[in-house]
Amino acid sequence: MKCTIKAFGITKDILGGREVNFEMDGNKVGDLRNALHGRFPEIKSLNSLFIAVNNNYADDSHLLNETDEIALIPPVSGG
Amino acid sequence: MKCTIKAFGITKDILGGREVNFEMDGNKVGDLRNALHGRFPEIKSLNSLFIAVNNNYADDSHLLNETDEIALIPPVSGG
Amino acid sequence: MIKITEKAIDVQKVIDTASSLGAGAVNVFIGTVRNTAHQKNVVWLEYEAYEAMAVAEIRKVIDEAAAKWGLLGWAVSHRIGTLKPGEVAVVVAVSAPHRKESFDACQYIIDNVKAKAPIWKKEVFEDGEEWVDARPMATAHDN
Amino acid sequence: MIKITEKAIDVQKVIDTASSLGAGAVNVFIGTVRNTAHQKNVVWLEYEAYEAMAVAEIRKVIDEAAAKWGLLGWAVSHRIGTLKPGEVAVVVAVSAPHRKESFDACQYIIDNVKAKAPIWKKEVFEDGEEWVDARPMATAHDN
Repeated sequence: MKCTIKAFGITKDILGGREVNFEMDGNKVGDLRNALHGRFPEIKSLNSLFIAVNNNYADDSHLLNETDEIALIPPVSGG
Repeated sequence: MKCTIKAFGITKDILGGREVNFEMDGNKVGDLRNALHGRFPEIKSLNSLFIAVNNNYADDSHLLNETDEIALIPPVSGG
Repeated sequence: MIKITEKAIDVQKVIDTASSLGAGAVNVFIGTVRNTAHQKNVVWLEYEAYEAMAVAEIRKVIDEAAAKWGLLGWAVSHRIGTLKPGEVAVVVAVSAPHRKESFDACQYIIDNVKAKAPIWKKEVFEDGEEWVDARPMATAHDN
Repeated sequence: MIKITEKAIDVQKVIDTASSLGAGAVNVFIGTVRNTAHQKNVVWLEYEAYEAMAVAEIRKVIDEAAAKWGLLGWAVSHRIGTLKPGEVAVVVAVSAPHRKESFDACQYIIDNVKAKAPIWKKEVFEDGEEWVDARPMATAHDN
């Protein structure tokens, strides 16, 4: 499927932009995670990577739609 | 011995003033406590009564001098 | 800074006094006058302090906390006199390198200031008045 | 009030928003930018947020705390953009009838906001920059 990914913090630097169009096999959050690892291996060096769908943290089994707002959440460090 | 006692909070009401001259038998804090209980029985109804000498809490065995600053400390309720 | 004052407390000033460039965390406790006690409306409160001893007792508490939690800054201000509901009675502010220390130190200070500093308050209701916690019959309460 | 803002935070305003006439206790946590990290001088910090989700996550944390500790008022303000040492990055203020609840709730909120809200900071040193806590090699630290 095709999707647009918002990238924040260090993932913005790794993906090379705040919003990136991305095409992948499968339609689950886990499929997206695998595709990202393949195309941007540096992501594997992060302490963690959560994926948010429509402003909520989503687990790898979550099904994606093309209209979903998808965001990469590297380790947070607010405060 | 003779002493001047500062009284705060409810003890100011019980003794009838902020500073009271007092004469008693003995020269220890415990003697003062007993003398106060005799002359102002209402003090016995308090949750607690500490006696401070020169700005420090003093126990009943503490020896008093006529020049000491003596204060009655009923239950505190700051804050 | 330790201050016993009849004037309204400037909270921001207490915070600024406690702040430090090396600190990442500031914790502030503000004790305010509630509008009810014992299910009755509080009209006003009268605070009085044995000032010299109050300052000395608060200083002991702060010295203990500063040593235990490595505080980088601190300030305590306590109001006396007549206070209406909503007014600020006490402010404790501390700064520390990390937030856990700032919370623990601030709580230690206010707990011990309330337990040890010779300061008293009288609650004035529409139908009477009462020195807080002075006698066993008064309902235990706390802020 | 939950606010993510590029403007300097007015701490007194956050406190006022959290205050309540029925509350006897207000606790405030202020996170400030430290002037050093990893034994190096911090020149400035860059904060960014996924704003809509950050507000939603902070709201969940506050709802949990408000229910658990019976909060009477609360406010959270988090700054984004460029911050210099000494500047205020985050303020959490809560009011409760009693002081223990105010401390526990405020600490719960800041701990969980820091753990869950999608907000990131990059430390800019004289000789480089680094997204905080992003990679395992970075020294663990916290405020």
